[in-house]
Amino acid sequence: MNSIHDVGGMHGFGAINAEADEPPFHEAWEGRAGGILEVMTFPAGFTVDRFRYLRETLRPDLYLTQTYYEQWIYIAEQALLESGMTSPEELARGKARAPRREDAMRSDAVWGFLHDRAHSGRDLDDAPRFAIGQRVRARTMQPTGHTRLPRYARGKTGSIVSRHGAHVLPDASAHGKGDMRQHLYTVRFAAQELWGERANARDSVHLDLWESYLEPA
Amino acid sequence: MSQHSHAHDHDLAHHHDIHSELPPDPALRVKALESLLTEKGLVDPAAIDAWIEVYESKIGPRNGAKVVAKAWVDPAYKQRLLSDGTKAIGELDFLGRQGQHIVAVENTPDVHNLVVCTLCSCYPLSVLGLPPAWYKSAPYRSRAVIDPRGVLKEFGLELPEHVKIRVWDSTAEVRYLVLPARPAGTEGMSEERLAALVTRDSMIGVGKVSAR
Amino acid sequence: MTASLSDHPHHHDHARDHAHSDVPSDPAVRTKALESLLTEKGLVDPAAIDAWVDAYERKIGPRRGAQIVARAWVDAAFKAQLLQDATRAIEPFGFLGREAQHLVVLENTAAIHNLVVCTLCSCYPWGLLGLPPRWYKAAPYRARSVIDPRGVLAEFGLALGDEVEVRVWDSTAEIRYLVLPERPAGTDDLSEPALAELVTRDAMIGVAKVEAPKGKRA
Amino acid sequence: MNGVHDMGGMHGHGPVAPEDEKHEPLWHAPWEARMLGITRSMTYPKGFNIDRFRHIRELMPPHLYLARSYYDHWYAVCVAALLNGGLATKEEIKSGHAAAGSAKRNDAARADQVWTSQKTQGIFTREVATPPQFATGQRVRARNINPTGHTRLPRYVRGKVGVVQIHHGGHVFPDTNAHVQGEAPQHLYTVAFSMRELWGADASARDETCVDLWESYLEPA
Repeated sequence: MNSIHDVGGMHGFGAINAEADEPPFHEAWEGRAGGILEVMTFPAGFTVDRFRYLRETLRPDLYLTQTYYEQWIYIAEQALLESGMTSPEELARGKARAPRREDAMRSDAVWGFLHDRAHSGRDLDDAPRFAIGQRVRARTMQPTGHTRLPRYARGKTGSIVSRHGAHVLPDASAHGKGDMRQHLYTVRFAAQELWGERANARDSVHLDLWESYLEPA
Repeated sequence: MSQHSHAHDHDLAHHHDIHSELPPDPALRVKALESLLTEKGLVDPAAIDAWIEVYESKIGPRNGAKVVAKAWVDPAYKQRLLSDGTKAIGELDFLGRQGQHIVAVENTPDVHNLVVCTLCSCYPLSVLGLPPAWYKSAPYRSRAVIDPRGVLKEFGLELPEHVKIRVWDSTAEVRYLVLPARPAGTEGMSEERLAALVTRDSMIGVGKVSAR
Repeated sequence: MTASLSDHPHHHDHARDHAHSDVPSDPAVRTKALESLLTEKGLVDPAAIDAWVDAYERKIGPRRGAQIVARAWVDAAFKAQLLQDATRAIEPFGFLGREAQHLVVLENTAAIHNLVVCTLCSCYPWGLLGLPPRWYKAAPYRARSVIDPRGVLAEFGLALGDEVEVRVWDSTAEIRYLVLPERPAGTDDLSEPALAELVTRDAMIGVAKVEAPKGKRA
Repeated sequence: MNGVHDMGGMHGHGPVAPEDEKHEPLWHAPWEARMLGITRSMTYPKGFNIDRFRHIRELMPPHLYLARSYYDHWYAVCVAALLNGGLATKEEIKSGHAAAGSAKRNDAARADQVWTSQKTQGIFTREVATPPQFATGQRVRARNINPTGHTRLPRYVRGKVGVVQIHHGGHVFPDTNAHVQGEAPQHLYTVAFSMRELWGADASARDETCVDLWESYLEPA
């Protein structure tokens, strides 16, 4: 989805304004929001990819103005509404109607959850299509759903610098397609390939890209 | 192609720090701006009124409709229009600000033209008047070049597969006027009656002209 | 799996702003309403939220990453393993887990400077550095670090010579990157814990270098 | 400048939802009409031009660019132009009144000049000494450039190959004019890009997008 979240290479956002000694949460509600989105019970089949996709559907001006954790609250609301786990009325009033569940994550399970080793790597029999050092091009494609191929790299040529085995494909996993998996590569693009000859001749940008994002150059 | 970034950053600063100190309601801000400019002699309210008058009663889509109707009834004019839009539109004295360099693009059974300005709101004002709000909005500007058929569907216009869509992104000062297809069943009509059929939307490319 | 979850890619890309109108605008109120609703429905346990907040306020933070950097500085064998397979090398530390499953360590040298970003959202090695700072998640950094890394570093007060190669790493998948900064000169006599003290979060993202202790600086 | 204004090819901005032509008012509020009149007739700083107007608009804070309505953009540009050019101060903009004792000019555009301005302004064709580098029918590539200043080369065509359709002769060059560095006219071409070239194999095989591009934006393909 070519939405406002894909900001790589844009100008006009002004200074970075890094804050020294910044606390993890600037206000108490931010911690609560973070905690909710981490330990709440999500709809069946909900994935981190769906989480990221829902954030991308935020109205563009809100995406640029709302704080990070406020957007997490939007994501939780969307996840609950679209799955029917919560009705708009319940959300608006903050009062529950449906029966109460008893399977929420307990506090004593949180530390284990934060160190659990379940991850996106998957087994895949077919051999990787590309080899280390091979020249590849990021495909020119414009999915309207979730993708992790930023616009600034599409159509650009780079070289494979490492392979990570197979991983869940976000473009499918964000849309209920479960566990489709593909080989994942890190691809190095020269800065001049991405931004033209005025870019520094030495510099490069590396992206982690799934096999279906790539074609032989 | 050098550009001084300092001038560029300088402008940036002026935008940033003023907006947070002004009322959100544009009506209040514009009223204050007009009174300030008037007091400083930087604007003459009568000139503001005159410009509003230009677009309310002197310049509008009827200009473009007359060009289209003339092209429908006068093949020689149509040829001149398609080969040099500026000169042909100049014959009717419809050139003007934001309409000094015009290219007319003809809709045919095989080609449908659609005009947009993805970067801002460029539009042939001298022949169509002020652009509609949707033409200047992000949804239209963003999707017209990547999903023209989807955009046309929102205007109730579905084109057969075999028709080629040509989108014109007005990135310079060249302005584009779509010459829509003349609807069947209008053979006997006068140029004036034909002009009355021509809609503004059909001259942008988001609609067709119907005989009724 | 309800239908809406499987709305395949060519869904219409209508921006979802309908939900904005009927929820409170102040984020603190909105968060409180959501927490109370989820608690009533048994979808969240407030005590679990407390535990999560506590974990990231007091236990999981950049000191973890600093330990790994200091170990790599003093133990060449560990450093070699770290650069070859960071995930396996870091396993014994007990830091792996949430947002730290597939790790790659990027060594800064006199010739190569690494910089980590996530242009698409906010991917960051939580397990090693805790939660990302605001600027890391905001548009200015995300937009410019891939197109003007040297300009970004200058804003952090770091000027690199033209002979240095800058490598930017855009975290577009679940691979999480940690920069191994250069060990500052004049720290040969420091213990591993003392070295770890010098290592800043910013240096492990790549927007700063590690400074020698005040007394030792040339 | 790769700003939020350069939105060709984006998703996520919602439906077009056009107002019916027969019912859409010329202005949706009286202040919109006044703002148009102000923008057309106010006195700008020396050297100001339409390219600079567009660039200052691009420099609006991105969230304001996306959230505010069209004529409210014009308000932001006029205010920035007045402040940049030293024609007004922030306090004056906020109060809506000239500072006590400040001079009043008498050279504002008059109502009787409006129609002449409408008929004669906005001509951008210029003589260019060098012959055109490209010919209609020639394959060209839009260069991969990312200037931080004003440009009319949208990001979605950079690096793409198209065919020259029309040569318009010399036109004022916005990338310099917007920064008050002269008109530096260049040959202007309309280049047609197939949708497949722009968006990939899933795009229509038949449709195309034509973009007006200055000579320095192009290189032979």
